[in-house]
Amino acid sequence: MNATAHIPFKQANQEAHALPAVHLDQFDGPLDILLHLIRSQELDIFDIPLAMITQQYLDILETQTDMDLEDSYLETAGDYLVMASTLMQLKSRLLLPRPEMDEAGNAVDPRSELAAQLLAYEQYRLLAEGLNERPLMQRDVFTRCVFPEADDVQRPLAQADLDALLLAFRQILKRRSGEVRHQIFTETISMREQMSVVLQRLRKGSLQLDELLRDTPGREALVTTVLAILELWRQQSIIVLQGEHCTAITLLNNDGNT
Amino acid sequence: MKHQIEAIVLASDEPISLQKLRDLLDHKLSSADIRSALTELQQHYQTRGINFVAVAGGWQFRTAPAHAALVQRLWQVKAPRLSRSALETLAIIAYRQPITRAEIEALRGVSVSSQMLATLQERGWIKLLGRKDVPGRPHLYGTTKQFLIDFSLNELNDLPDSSQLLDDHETTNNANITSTATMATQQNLRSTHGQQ
Amino acid sequence: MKHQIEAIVLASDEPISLQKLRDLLDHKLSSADIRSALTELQQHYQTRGINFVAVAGGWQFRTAPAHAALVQRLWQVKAPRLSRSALETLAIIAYRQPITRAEIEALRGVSVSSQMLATLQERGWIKLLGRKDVPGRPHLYGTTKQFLIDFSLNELNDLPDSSQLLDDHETTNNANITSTATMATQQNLRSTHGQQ
Repeated sequence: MNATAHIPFKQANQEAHALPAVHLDQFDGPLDILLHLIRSQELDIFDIPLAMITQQYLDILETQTDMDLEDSYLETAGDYLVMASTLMQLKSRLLLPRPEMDEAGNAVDPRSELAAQLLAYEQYRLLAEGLNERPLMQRDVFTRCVFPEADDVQRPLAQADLDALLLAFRQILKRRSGEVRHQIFTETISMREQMSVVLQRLRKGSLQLDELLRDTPGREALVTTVLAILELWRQQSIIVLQGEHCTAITLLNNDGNT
Repeated sequence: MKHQIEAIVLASDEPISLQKLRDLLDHKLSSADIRSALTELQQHYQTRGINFVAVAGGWQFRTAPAHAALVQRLWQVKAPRLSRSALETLAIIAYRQPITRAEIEALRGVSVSSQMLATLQERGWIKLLGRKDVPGRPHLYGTTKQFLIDFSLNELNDLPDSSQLLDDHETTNNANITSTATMATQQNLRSTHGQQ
Repeated sequence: MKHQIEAIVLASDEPISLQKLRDLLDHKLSSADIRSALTELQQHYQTRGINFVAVAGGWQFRTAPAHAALVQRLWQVKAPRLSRSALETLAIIAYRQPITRAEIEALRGVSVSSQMLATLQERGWIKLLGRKDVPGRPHLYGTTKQFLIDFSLNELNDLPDSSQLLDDHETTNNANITSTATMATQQNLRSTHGQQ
């Protein structure tokens, strides 16, 4: 579908460029879209045709509304709308009969701030690409990862680093649940809700922690559930028992009967 | 090809065998070709500060014995760090013990070499806890008292909560609840523990 | 001496600085001697499968980038992909540190999720430098030594010079403000770094 087919050109002297259809998730934010529009039509960034750009920008946003919206879009939808209103505000300021003046009495182009913002953004985008092209550890380059022994050198004892240990474990968890993680993030699971779920399930009798966590999908839900259990425990609504080190943990309702 | 071998051998976390090299490199290479490249490398590095040596069924870069004292001095100033793969293995054992090697491998998503487990065992951080009652009766691994001492832990429950995955600034609004809860947990754990 | 340096650099976990090398080697050696040995080594390894490179203010052996695919096959891992937004955020932090989240958002024109900052922190590339003395006392972010190591940078000043690029475009009336601000930033960068 061609997103730009029906753009009403308010400025007759603007030459119409056929823009290829784009999808919102190709972009990294409103500035990214504006830059795309400006650069792909070879427009002057210091003399942005606001009416045209605003319309094209809104068209891109509109094409998304019918579609199954991406999570990433929902998260940042506000940012896109803020830009839309900024564009419209600039457009209206341009229509004022008297130009705005700065303290020195020079005419101010309301668009200059936007132009500066776009340029700065474009700069960082380039720098980010430059960063990505550098030899990256574990992707392009690797170092040794065992102690290089020599016959006469006594093997040194490695140093213990608890933070490193935790980080390593987190990375494993992340690697394993990386796929689920993304979906879960859109619906925030409230700890309150999870607390009542836990209580509900304990009403039928005691449960082991593993049982309770086994069918909890995704990292976020898992963490929320664990937090919910801790909170219930703190409130003394439940009892937590562990027989021995590293054995199963049992949870009970603390309703006074148990 | 010599350069490819250099890269593989440097990056590998264990001595790398001729067979492994063949698998990784172009299959059309004959063992004889690879072997002669290895010999050339061995000779090239013989006179340098790092040597290319055959050990335990594979090839490895090592510091030249002549500089042993120097290397020793470096390590006195700063003890070497555990490799990433060793850390991951140790972390899984610490958090998920008792655990079999196959289970560790499933979690890590890569194979765990016997040498790695041996290194951790030698370091005194892990030990065999027995065998798991499943077909094949595989060994079960766990951490040792030395592990607790070296990592300044009183007991295993002092291991940092892996649910701290929720990063500190992610939960500003939950922060209070969380920290109180965590404190409560630690107290409870201790008291539960004391009763044993 | 070249060979002694090779041995030390291979044995060290981290890139090893000229100063450390001097401490370990014979004290009578001048920095100039060591420096010229380092240059020789760099040249020697330039054309081999392992390179001798300057990163994060020190020296390290690394596999040559040309063999990346091969080493990935050895590790059975796919190359980690960095999202564009993560890279942009990282670039902004690298160039503008110390910087708050709100300032990053202003530059990117889009909100920066806590998850993204947490991911960058977990990879060890960014860290909290403190809090900004403005209402709300927001966190200030900056890059780490690990960032330099992982992106093969010797120091932050090795990043392509952005101030020049920016000044070229920036309108004349802003020029003064911008350049002062940039200078301040770069000074901050230096001092931040010295503290590491």
